[in-house]
Amino acid sequence: MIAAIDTAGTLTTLGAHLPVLPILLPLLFGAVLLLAERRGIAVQRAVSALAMAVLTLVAIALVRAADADTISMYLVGDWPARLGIALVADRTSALLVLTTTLLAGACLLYACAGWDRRAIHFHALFQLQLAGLNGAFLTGDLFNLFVFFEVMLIASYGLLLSGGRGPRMRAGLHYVVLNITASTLFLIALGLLYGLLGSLNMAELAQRVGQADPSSLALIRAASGVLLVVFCAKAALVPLYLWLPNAYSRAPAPVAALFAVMTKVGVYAVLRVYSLVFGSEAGALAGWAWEWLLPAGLLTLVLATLGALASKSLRMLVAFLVIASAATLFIAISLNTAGSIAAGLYYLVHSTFVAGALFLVVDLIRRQRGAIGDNLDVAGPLRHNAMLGLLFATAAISVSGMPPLSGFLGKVMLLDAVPADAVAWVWSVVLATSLLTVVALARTASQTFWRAQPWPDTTPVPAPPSRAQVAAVVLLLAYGIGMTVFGGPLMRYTDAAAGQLLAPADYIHAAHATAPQLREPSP
Amino acid sequence: MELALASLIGLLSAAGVYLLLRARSFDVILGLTLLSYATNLLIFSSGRLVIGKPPVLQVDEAGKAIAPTLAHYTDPLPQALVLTAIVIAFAMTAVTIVIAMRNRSDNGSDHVDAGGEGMP
Amino acid sequence: MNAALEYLLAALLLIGSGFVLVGSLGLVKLSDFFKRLHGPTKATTLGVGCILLASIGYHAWIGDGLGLREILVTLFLFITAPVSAHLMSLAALKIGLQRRPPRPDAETGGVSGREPDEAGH
Amino acid sequence: MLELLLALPFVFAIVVLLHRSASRRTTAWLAGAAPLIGLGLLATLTPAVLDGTIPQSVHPWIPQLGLAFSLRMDGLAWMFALMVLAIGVLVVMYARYYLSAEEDAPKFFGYLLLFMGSMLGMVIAGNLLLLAIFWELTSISSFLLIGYWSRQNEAREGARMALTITGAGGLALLGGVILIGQVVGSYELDAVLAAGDQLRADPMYPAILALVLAGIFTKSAQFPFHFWLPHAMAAPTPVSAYLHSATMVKAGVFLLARLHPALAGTELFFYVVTSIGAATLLVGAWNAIFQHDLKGLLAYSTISHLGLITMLFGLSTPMAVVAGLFHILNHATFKASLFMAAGIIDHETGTRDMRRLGNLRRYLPFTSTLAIIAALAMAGIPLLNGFLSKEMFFALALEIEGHAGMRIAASVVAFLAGVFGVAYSLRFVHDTFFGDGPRAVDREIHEPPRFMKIPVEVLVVLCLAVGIVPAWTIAPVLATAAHGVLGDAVPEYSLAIWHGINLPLLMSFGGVIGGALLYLGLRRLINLHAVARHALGRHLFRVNTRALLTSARRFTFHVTDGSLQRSLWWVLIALIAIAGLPTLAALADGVGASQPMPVLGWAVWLVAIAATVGTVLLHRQRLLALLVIGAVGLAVSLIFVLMSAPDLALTQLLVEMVTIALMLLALNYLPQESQRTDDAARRWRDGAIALVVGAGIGALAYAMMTRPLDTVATELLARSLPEGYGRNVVNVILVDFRGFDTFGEITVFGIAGLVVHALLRRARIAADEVVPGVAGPLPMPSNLSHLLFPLALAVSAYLFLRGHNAPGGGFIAGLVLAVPLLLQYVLLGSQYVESRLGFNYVRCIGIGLLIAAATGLAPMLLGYPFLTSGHVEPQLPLIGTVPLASAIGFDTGVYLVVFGGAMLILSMMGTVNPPRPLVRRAQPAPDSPATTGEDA
Amino acid sequence: MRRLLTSPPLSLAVLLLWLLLVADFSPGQLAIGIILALLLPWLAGMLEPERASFGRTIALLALTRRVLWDMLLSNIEVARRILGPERVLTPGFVWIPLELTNIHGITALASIITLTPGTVSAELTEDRRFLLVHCFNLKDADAQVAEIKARYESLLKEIFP
Amino acid sequence: MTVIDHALTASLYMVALAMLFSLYRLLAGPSVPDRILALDTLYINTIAALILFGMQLRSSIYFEAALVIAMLGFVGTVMLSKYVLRRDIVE
Ligand code: NA
Ligand code: NA
Repeated sequence: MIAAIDTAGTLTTLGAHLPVLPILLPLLFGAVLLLAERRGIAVQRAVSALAMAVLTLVAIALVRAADADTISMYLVGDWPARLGIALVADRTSALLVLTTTLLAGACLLYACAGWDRRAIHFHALFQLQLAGLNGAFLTGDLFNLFVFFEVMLIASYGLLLSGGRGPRMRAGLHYVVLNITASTLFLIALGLLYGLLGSLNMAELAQRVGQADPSSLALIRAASGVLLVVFCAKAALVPLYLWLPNAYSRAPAPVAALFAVMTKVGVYAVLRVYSLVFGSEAGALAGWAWEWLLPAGLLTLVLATLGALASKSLRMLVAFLVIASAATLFIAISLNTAGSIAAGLYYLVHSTFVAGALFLVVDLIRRQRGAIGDNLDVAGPLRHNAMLGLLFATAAISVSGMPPLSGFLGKVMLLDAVPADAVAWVWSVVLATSLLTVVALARTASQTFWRAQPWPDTTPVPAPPSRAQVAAVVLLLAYGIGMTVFGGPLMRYTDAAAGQLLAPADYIHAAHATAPQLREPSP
Repeated sequence: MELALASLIGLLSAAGVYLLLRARSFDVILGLTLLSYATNLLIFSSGRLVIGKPPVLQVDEAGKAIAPTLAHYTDPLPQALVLTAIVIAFAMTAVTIVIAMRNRSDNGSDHVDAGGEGMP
Repeated sequence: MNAALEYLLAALLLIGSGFVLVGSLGLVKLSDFFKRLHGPTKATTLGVGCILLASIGYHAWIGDGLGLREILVTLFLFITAPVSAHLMSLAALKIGLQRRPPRPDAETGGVSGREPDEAGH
Repeated sequence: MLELLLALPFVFAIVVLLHRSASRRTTAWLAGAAPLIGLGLLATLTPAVLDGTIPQSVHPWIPQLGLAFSLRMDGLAWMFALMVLAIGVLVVMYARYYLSAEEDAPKFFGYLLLFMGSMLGMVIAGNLLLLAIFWELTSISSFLLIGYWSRQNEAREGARMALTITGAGGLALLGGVILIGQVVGSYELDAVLAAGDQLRADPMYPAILALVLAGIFTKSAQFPFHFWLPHAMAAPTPVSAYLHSATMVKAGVFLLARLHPALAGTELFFYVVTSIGAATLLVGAWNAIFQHDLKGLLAYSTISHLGLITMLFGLSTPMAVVAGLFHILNHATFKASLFMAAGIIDHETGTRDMRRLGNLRRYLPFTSTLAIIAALAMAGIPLLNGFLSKEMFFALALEIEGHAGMRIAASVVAFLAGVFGVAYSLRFVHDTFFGDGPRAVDREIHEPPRFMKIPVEVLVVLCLAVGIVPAWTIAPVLATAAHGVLGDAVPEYSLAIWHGINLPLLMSFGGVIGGALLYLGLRRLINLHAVARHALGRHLFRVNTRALLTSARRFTFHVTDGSLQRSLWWVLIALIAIAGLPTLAALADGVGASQPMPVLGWAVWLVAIAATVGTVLLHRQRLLALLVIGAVGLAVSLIFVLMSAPDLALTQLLVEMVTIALMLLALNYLPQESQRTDDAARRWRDGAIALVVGAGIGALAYAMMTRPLDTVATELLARSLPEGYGRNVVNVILVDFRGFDTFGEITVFGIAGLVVHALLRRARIAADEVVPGVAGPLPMPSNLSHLLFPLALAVSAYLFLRGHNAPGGGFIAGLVLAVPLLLQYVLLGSQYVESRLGFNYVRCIGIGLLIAAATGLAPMLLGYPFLTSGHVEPQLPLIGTVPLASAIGFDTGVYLVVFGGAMLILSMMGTVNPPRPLVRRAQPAPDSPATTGEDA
Repeated sequence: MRRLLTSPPLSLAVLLLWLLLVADFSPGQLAIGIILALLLPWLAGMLEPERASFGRTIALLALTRRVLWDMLLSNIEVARRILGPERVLTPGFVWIPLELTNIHGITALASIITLTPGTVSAELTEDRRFLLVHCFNLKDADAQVAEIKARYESLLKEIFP
Repeated sequence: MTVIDHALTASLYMVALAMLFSLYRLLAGPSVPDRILALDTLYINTIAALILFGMQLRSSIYFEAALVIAMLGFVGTVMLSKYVLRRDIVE
């Protein structure tokens, strides 16, 4: 049966399918890339580039649609949300999809400078990883979230380890075992929650938590506590952050840069689940998680900053900065006010771009330092000092929250949003760690750029950074600058996103009100 | 029945955790396997324990469909979840095993921290 | 007829389970590997065969119709059991649980078998 | 206009930095053009400002935050802008000759312009947040400038020190600014300056004051944060002249003036600011006497003068504000010229050490004259500008009202500072220009190029002009600035040189005498040149920084020691911490009763329990552990069977087989036994935590299972057949209700195949131990399995096609296809199988994913959501009606991916290449470059 | 035809298997069964190391009957011995010299030996001239060898010449 | 309860006992082939248990599981034995 479809019809159709496309497109392109592997790297790059371009358009469209203040539910398989799997594109998920896509574009560009030749299946794995990430952001079903976590993780194992050896393999083993352990706990929590509440759809769960029998509350709390541990482990919150520095610092640069968004998935999951399922509609369990998260976030921030100070290598430094940014996010969301969540979302996007940029620029530096690589304890030569210095300085200023870049705005938004009763602690920690970050970065810059020595005659000169590599860094930094210049509109968006998150009733209503096209909502 | 299954889940978890905390990659893999058994049983048990009522719709002797309710069939959803979980756990096990092989080959030991020079 | 069938089925069941039990009992009772090998690979196989026959009859008896599918289970067991037994005895010989007797044509200098006393576990 | 003015330095900075190949002359001209044009623009604005109107421009930026790009040129801003631009021109001119040919001039001028722009932005910012932004930018750009000679340790350290201290202050200031914004409801300066009473009355006022003052004091090098400034002298001299005398260090006192209407006027403000200023004044002046480095002396002198200005603002009276502003201008002129002179001396003699200098009036008569005049201004000698503001300062100290103690203390401090000021000025003049000739200077000393002297000349002329005819020179500037701070509250004041003989004059006079005596006395008594003073501030800074780094390292490496066990341990601890209490509470809430279990169940239970314990006990003998864990897997499948889950049982069984295959394949490359590396205590500890976690999970499971349940299952069961077209509800869930999960799941499976492929394709791994013997197929078993193979394929097809209505489905069928094929690999060898049956498993995965996706995409073309299922019953000839659910297409994808993934994994693991014989290592050394080299 | 029907017995087996499995003799299932019966042996044939050649297939029936009967009888024997005292057992190995050369015949013989109680075929020499058999209760080695050769190998030689 | 039900129950007891016997050998060893044999037997015991269980429930829904074990249960045995023989199970 062939249906006649006119152009306009197709377009509206595509619009209706918007929430599924960020998952579907990378999956399809990933499969196509697998089949295209025999045709050489040029074809793969072309397909990848096409995939990224299409995905970027889709992500932009998704954000624009979400900005119309509707929570779009997409009923996969045309089943009502409680029976099947619903995808949910609200402001927050759309923003994260766009962030991921933009970051990924730059990472891909960087990888196309050569790493993609060395790592078997790179392009396919990269697309599949995007599918996993976008799926995790868009799904409205807790078990489906687990599945997309796994898609994302297993693809990340491939990206991390393909083409690697030695210490990277050990780091990979740790990363994998830790994540599997976390996933196991995830499943335990899911089993318990289903067994207690009888659903996996988040909106349905939210409603059922609110109506739960008082004698079940302790059990539900235990189950969701297990879940919280899982998400915090992914987000590298204290004391679950120990795995991250080694894994991230060992990853190939474009992959590490993409990983900048992986901790954010954990943060997002906490934000989504604990603002919706255990949000204001949750009755006796409303908001119980936040009291754990604020001190943990503060402590993580301190420890991560100390780690940054302690780092002996550039990549380790950046890895700790990633933890610090996730910790800052936790602080923001656990304050659980509209302002702080809005600030958190802004900071999330900022820190994703800047961490990505840092991983890439640090890789460029490492390659231009000859045998010393990214060792921070010794001074060595450095080629292309001026350009790399400029890139590093921009990223460092942004990541440390120095003005005028996005990090500063994010920090101000956060500080401004801290409720009066938490000001003393949060401000002291945030400001003090900012200073320590500045100290760490100044030390790094001084060691790397200012103490650079002449290139030794005995060693061959490394190839200069390719245009694609530099362009990737510039692109990510430009996103940050864009976030600074257009901070107003962006913050209007994150404000509205925070409003959506704090009103779970709307979400629940959307889940109920979205009826299947073909089927009856209930038999 | 519930007590037996719960005790088994508990024992499997404990054994899995204990092996997970050993320092050798193969022990860790065994631990993960045991943990995944525990997990699968736990998810499975969230549909409650019912003997002899598999969720495959049947007709009775008269050829009439048996009413599709929980009185005649067990909850199918946890089973579907466990299936997915088994498959994913298998995929993860495969990857872990291969990484363990590579780790041993690259770093000269199957200690999970082999080749570690601490933190760079 | 029905009663007779029922008793027949019951007998088949008990014989089958008896063989299964005896096969496993051999595992516990007998003292070395090659002796133990005999029990499960045959007694158990046959026992399962009997049970399957009982099952076919039983399902026919209770009105599910004559499902001959269970024959397939027996068939597969008969195909696979020798493979298992053969490989297990190869493994046992390999690690020296028993020594092979000398090959009858060993003195003729024909193609010799594997060394009987390869170090094992 | 304001935007243009602000943009100029930044634009020119970019131009300069981008044209690195331009000649030094061009670069300097470009750099000078920015402040010159800026001065022109400023001139066009001047009439309006002098009239008392405030040119403003506001661009919205982040309205939610109250951050606007608003610029505002009141009198104070105008005065500072004038200073920044005018001295900027002179510094650029000076630097053009100061920098040697091999220095990177574009970088220098670029950074200088960045600084100039930041400074300009700070002074004309009309929004406090914007001001804070530019404030920090001055810190960043000064970091770059101080570290300009980055090869020198002192430069790097000085830069870091300055950044750390002023950065810390900047953060504090940011905090203060946000608090101000929260109190006032706006960051706009107009609003903030008008809300002084509200601010002072607010309970947050002390916190605001503390934070803002922390910013001010660090930036303006107030005691005890002053120590960074002398170390910033590692910067090139033009930088010192610009930043560390005229502009950046004035940012602090600028802010003091800027926020004067909003924050000043309380006791707290008075005491804190006055005393810090006083302390700084004394400490700076006293220390200046003992410096041997010209720039060091000037730096401490600067600290002292900044203290003086701070103290004036602390006094808070309108007159004190006027005096403060006046001294800012005066100090800028004489100190900049002194720095430039010091730079010339350094340039010509190669040293700035006063112990090696002397008698330079012979060699550099003109420069000497200029420097001596400027030094006298610094000492506060009449007819020079320094005298005027110092005189005002003395008068104000003597006139403090209402605080008798403060009045006396302030007056004493002022007098002492006067004495010290004269003493160090004398030392500067005497040790440099008089006495014995320069020692150990190995070059011919001559006057610098003409254009290098011009800036000094201009500044010294200014000192004289202001000192002699203030009313004709400085008066309008000062009046404008004062109006900018005080508005209509500007007091009556006189800038005359002569006010008759009064106490301030006597104090000045006494100060000169006292200073001279002090200098001579010190020379006579203790030989100034022999005094070696340790910089306590730097020492403390170093010690603290080092301690911070060491402890950070010790702590970090102790905690994150790269141990997997520790990471896992913490996960468990977190788990117990967060779920422990609720679990106990749940148990306390009561649990339900258990159902009875059939005998088979108990047998299976026993098998599972015993085999689990056996696995733990045997885990170090790996093959045995593998065998025993196989029984656990079998028992788990049996449990699924017993508990009404045939699909699960099948899946578990098949996965079990493949898992055993995987583990056996891997075990070939791993040690056969686990060496024991942990001690008994550790095992007990781990055992204990394992038991706690296990007990907890078991308890939760039990509590959950014995609770009533209300699920969506009834609806799933009811809608499975009519809408999902399948009787096997589990399969309908897998391919229809929750087909999206399955899609993700097969993606995971396919990716696992790809990851294994990627990890093993080029890897060369040595087997743990090679067992002797002949390779080759085992004839008898392979023959039987060959008989089995087509039958197994048929069963696979059966399970696949029937899966929607009976146990089975794509996943199970895929594995039933893979396991017999695996058996062929085992019995026939991989080479044989792959040469005969050339599957490309990677393609198989790709095609499977595409088929699954395509099935889901088809309904989208009709306008339905992804994966919406359909159902047709076509009539086929001979065969009749064939019921076809679209789910079968999806399941085909599943089938292919599972088969491809499983086979890819197994075949890759089965065909690992051994290491090349030549590079074979018996014991791979973990630290040899060959193994640790982490891929280029 | 030869290319279409690589192995008629196997094809027949697949068809039978299919029909038994689906328990449905409708034309549709028959069609699927025939397709599979043609396709699967062909697929499997690609892996076949040595092609089977059949002689007097009618002997198969006799052999099957004999084997089934032997199994039943001697299973009882083994069960009795397992239940009885162990010390009366005299286990041992014997080498059986093979006259069969067709690997399929050897396989069948080895399988039968294993399936019939009291004996397990333990090893086949690489030259396929001897089969090592473990006997549960070996009294007279030569008699045992002779019995095996007479009861099974002779018939197998007819089936797999 | 009819005769056959009693027989079924008795059979289930016997098979359960058989499973425990196999379990004993699996845990006690002593040699690796012994344990392989025990696991193999356990698989075959399982088939019996499945069929009996299906009879008890008057359901043929467990047939597929029994079929798959009968067809592929020996694969584990083959691989484990091959491992003992050659270490490299896929050559
Ligand atoms: Na498993
Ligand atoms: Na191999």
